[in-house]
Amino acid sequence: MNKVVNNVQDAVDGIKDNMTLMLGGFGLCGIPENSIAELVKKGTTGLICISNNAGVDDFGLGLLLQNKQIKKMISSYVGENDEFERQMLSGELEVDLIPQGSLAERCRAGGAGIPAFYTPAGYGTEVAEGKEVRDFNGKPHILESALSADFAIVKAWKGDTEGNLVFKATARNFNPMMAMAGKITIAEVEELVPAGALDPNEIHTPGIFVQRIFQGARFEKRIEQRTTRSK
Amino acid sequence: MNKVVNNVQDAVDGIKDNMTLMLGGFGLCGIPENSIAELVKKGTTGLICISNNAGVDDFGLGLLLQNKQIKKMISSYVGENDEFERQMLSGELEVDLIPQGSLAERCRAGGAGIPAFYTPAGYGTEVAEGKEVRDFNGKPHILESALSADFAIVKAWKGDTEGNLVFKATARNFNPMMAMAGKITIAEVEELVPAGALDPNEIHTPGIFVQRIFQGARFEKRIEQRTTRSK
Amino acid sequence: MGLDKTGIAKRIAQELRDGWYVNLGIGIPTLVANYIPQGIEVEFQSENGVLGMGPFPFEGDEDADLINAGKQTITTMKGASFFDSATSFAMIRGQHVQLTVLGAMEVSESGDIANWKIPGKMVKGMGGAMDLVASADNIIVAMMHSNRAGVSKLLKSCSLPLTGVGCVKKVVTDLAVLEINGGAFHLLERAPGVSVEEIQSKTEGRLVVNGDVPEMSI
Amino acid sequence: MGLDKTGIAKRIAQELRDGWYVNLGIGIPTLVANYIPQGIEVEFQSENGVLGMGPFPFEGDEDADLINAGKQTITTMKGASFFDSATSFAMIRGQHVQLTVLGAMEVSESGDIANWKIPGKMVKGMGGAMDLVASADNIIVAMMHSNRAGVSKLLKSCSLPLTGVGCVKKVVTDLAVLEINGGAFHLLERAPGVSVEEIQSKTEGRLVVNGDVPEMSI
Repeated sequence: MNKVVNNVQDAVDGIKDNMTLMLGGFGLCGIPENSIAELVKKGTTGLICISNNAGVDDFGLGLLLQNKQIKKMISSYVGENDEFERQMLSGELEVDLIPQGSLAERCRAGGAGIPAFYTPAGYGTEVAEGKEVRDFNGKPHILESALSADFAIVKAWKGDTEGNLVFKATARNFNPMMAMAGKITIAEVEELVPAGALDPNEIHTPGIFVQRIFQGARFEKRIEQRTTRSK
Repeated sequence: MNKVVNNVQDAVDGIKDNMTLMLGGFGLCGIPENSIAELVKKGTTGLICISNNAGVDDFGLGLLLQNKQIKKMISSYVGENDEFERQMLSGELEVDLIPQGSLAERCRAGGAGIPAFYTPAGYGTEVAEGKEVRDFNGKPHILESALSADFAIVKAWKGDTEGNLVFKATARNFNPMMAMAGKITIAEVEELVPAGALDPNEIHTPGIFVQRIFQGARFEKRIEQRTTRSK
Repeated sequence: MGLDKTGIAKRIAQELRDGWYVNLGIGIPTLVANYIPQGIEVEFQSENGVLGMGPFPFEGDEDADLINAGKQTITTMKGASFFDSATSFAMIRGQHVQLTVLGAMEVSESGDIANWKIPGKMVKGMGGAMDLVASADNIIVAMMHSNRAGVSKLLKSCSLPLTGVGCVKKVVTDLAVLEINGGAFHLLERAPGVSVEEIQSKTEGRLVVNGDVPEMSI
Repeated sequence: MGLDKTGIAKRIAQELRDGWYVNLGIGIPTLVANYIPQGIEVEFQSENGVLGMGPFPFEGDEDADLINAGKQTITTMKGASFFDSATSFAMIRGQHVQLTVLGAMEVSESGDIANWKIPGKMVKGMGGAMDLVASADNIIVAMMHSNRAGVSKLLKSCSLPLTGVGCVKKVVTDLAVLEINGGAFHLLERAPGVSVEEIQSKTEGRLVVNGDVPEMSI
């Protein structure tokens, strides 16, 4: 089952204004940078983006923010993204802030046909407002619902023509769950290999979750906090 | 963090009468056969066993059944195990039959701190009796709760001294979720390797979920249905 | 008269579409894999944790660690993947599998299915069947039209404990292809040489026959 | 007077026990990894998906694909593993991590914590903090006793939006080690040269002082 598309243009074909997207990555690590760049070029607007962060001011989802292409962010962390914080505080941007673990689990739930689950995270906080609270084992939990998206866009290290994916190190992060939760899932990979080249035992995301795959033309893989020690 | 125990006796130390155990495997594939054999020898009784199947009459959990060491089975399939079916129909054995996907998800939930979740599986059947029903997206779902166990016993292909595990082919099945859900998790492996010998990117079960690990003395790995074609 | 198991499998194989992921149950459904129509590509999922199942291994190549949900030794195709049971049922519950084919003891005119238990007599367990039928959009039941005692298995309502409610969309038996909707079995096709009257007489549930019913072409 | 950030980290490091898996938040908590007591082994989990974090890489060895939750480039130790975010929070929510150390803007005498938002002014987001504090049995907050304006951060009740309710068990500040229970901060240790009176004056919440309060030994 060949899932290969020719290029990033074909990969993001069908992404329209006001759609909901999931985008893998944590900070700038493991983000689908080629697809994001193409969306910037394409100018699609009114997007609802589900992504742990929103990149930095001049890279990753930050580019879509600068361009006002995003109507709403569903994220866990704003962090050092000044434009994100500015648009949120000024009310230009709708923002749903979600605990990171709940965000990951809600994406997995969306892909796994689990419409809702209970978690202790966020009980007694703003996050719990309007949500059902129930005690289990004497501890209060809140009901969280599944998330899904019109398109999920993930980034992998290697992928084969059938859509099987392998991630590298901590660039895995949200990518596998989001791959599960997209109605259409696009995977951009650093290296595209023939079916059979990946060990079936070592595949992180089985191809069933991926509808389109392509090898990214170029990966900058920018580092957010370069911390080192001297030899 | 060295998790290595000397032998199967040390591995199952502390498993007492009337405890709840989770045992990995699907059919006879990927079952912790060394630990099961040791429990037979040890004669521990009144066990509540959570396992997809109960082995066959003369192998795997079937041995514990023959020996009347099991008080209750929590499983999804009885299949061709005559002794299991006989004890169940005669009422000698308590049995909780659970849809296979719900069993897997309930074990994962137990390990993941999710006390309960909604699933469509089993709605309108015996499985739903006494369980909360709720509609999501116009479809009825039932509320299923997490499972956990005093001990989880899993079987892996390779493991390192830190408890990191790699499974082989379909011998993976329930093992990763059960490893997550044991208060104490015992891993028996075909090959025990030093920390650092496994690629961190290819580990299926991180060592944090494993408290004891040992290399099994012998693996029979019996085949239940030997199906072949001729050359 | 009517089809044998192979015939049922062949007819069901005609329902396959290019690019589908398919889960085949134990028994007749397993045989479907042998009759994939030319020119289309499908991939088989087995709920014990493999995608891209291939044929049985050559003698001597069996691997105890590589089985299907029927516990049979199998092989894999290029591009296969292995995963744990939770991920496997995430695929199923999350509707990533396009077609499920499974056997049944009884099917009702409202699409209920029973296939895991005869109270007091036999308990196989539901295995993954309850997850499959509750989740899949597209479920085909493969079974004989009547049981060994000659009693219809297409009923007004199931007498055995249910596996799922209102979930079966299509039934392929030795006698007919039927679609379930609006609380009735709609007769789509007859097995070669089988009359509408025979199907009618062996169907306890409400049967709707609309105009001429074509013979299957297998 | 009082400890610097390094001193706070050193004191918290004394709380580590052999065999623990530990999650360290951004800021002061990160420094704790530099002061693991001799003779014990702990393993660091970072919620973005790594277990067995090592020190920062040597210059030139940075890998953009290998970072911690603070987005800093890191290395791994032998026996490390990588996993996805859902699995990472399964570890946290499932209480497989024995100790969580994190910073805070405010802590209340009942163990509430606030560290992610100042309405109208600043929103960092909660990241993984809400999951961590709601799940961990053993949470230590590392922070300065007062904020830059000199206002106590150990309060009767938090004024900022909460991160978690009744979850903090221990606080280590530049001035003191305090345990929270029964709706009060119990003074366990004083920083070298810091008096009980000073701590009392800088603690807005209820402070319980029982007998002689020893100085920390760092």
